[in-house]
Amino acid sequence: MGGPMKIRASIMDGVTEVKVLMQHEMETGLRKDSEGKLVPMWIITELKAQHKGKTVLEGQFGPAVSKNPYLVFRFKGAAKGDKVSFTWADNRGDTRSDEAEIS
Amino acid sequence: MKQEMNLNRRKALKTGGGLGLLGLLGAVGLLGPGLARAEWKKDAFEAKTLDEALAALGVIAPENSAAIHLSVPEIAENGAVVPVTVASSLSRIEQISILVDKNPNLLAAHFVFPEGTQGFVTTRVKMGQTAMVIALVKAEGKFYRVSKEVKVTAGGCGG
Amino acid sequence: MKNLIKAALAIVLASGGYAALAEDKGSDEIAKYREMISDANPAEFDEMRGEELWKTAGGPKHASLEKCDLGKGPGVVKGAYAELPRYFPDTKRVQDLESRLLTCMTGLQGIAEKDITTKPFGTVDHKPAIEALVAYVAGQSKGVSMAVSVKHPKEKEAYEIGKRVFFYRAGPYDFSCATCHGQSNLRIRMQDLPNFTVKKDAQQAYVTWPAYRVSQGLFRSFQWRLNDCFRQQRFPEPQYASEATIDLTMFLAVSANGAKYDGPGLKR
Amino acid sequence: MNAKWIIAIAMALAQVVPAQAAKADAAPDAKAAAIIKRDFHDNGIAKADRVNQDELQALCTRFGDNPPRKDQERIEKQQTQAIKWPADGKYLGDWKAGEQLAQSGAGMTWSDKAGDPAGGNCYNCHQLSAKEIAYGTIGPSLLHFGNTRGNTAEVQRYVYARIYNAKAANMCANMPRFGHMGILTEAQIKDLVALLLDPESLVNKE
Repeated sequence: MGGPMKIRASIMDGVTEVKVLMQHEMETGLRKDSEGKLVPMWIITELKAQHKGKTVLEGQFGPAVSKNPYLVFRFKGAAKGDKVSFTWADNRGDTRSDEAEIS
Repeated sequence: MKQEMNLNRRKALKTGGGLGLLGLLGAVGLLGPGLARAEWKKDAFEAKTLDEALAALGVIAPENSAAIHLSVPEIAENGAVVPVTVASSLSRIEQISILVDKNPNLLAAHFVFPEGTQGFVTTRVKMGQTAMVIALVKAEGKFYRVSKEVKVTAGGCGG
Repeated sequence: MKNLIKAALAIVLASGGYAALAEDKGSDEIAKYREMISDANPAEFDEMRGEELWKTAGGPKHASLEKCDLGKGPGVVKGAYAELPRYFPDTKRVQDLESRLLTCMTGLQGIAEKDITTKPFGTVDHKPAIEALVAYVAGQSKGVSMAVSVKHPKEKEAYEIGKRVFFYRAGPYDFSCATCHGQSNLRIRMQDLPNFTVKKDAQQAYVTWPAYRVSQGLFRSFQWRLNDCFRQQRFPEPQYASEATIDLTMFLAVSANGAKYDGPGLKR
Repeated sequence: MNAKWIIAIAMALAQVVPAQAAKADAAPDAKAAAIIKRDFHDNGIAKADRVNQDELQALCTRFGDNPPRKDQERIEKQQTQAIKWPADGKYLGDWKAGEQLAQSGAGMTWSDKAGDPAGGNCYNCHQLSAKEIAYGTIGPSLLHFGNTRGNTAEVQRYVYARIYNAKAANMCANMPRFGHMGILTEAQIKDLVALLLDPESLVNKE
């Protein structure tokens, strides 16, 4: 299971900005280990952010997203104190969900 | 503020344990309709040329647009982390894709924006060498494209 | 005549200024790049892990590190890093953070020293506890002014020896630390080099280590920073938490006194 | 000169003076040397004995890179005499190979393997070609070096010597002694001479 994310969400003029920092190796599948063997690809492939059961962002990553991926997005319709949840899934079937309160 | 962050950390660590089961459920497709349904765009992510990537993403005749703003550093001190922001004043952005023209696989990330979510995204990508970063935007059914060069430099002593 | 000199001077100044501007463009872009990536620092994950390790019972003695004395009394973590290295009466020597953590981990938790010092630096598959602990303890001094003492004779001596380690030229390249870090406004490739003989530079550099290194995707302790400098200096490897590196750290930390600690940092 | 300047200069001097004054103290010098010899160990090709100083390193360390004139003249003469000149009397190699060497910062670290080709580390410290924007400034800019110096046999010999042993001309220079210390081979040094002097080289062409 993946490690926890850091999620910060803040609202200004009706727009909620969500900043998510994920913990993931994002192994490209192109790197060789010390013995010269290719390290298999291991990446987050899918992402989803939700607010009150409604999806506010969906995304997909390829191997070129940096290790410990970082994402910022903005949506309307939330209020201070609401919660935003964020979930990722990787190509090994692992997944992780965390949530944060909008400040 | 710091206090609060620490509390959140503790909480994140604690709830982490409980997600083991959820993790398993997710793996068999029970997590929720969104993640299980949205197929990873394998063809697009494995595309080796821009034409292949555009075709796999279903992009037709993208136009250049001044309404798309792509923010990248002119020089990246390290190719492992290149910050990319795509923003647009166009109404009803549906999708944003970020590509790097000289990477082995061009497509780095692809985002879908439901109604109410703004046409804005920041993320960080890897670049093997100096190359063009390309943002593809779909708004009201039409495709737009903007690109900028990022110089990836050798850093440090290099030994 | 006077006007002529003035005019000549103006030309010299103008051309010098222009050269400086042209040269700065690259550095400005690097500064912009750093600003763009400064938004989120993965070192926070290491701090989180370190806090958990600090508070969780471990080792053969099943003890946590909450009784570890980092110099401000048992269990006091807040502000401790800003006063390290320092003299510890119980071990009768000057210790930096890594060496003090070793004392606590071996003493309180009963872990064998070689189990910690054989592979003390992280890789993709190996995440040593001591590095996460370094991240946690250092992070708890964020915003605290550096106040490293040289009042104790042993502290003073460590500072003096550290300074000599800094200026010691050896190895196939004839380098000392000062070869790259003893003059102002120089860079290697595009990276500005802090001049540790000037307070402002020393402060800026010291207070942003330890740090998450984006090129390696790993959190790096100060001991790692020194080791990698010695590696590039073409020196042999310094022993982990040895007097040579503790004293060198003392010299650098004292040079940074007065500045607010601002780590763990985020580096290239 | 106004008061502000005087204060600034006084402050700058105050920062320099204690460092120099402390250097004269012999007790910590001896202790520091003993600690360095004890605390550094072998790792791969980087053996512990690398911390043992030769006379040049010891004198430069002891005198803060500003040795007495007498020592300087003696050591520079000794270093000059130790230069091994190419047996074939030729100095100019392949500038393209030289550019590759100049780009590489590899060689002689404990993470390099025995027999791995060493780099010249040139761009780490010098500007060389207009094309490479990531260059260091520890050494002077060498952009258009050949255009300004020419490409005579005499200049070639001078450049060969500077790369082979920069300390022959300036005892406590920052630049490594690439030939003298066995960092680069004769052929590699010739490639670097060509990079600097060949009219077709990147250094001179653009």
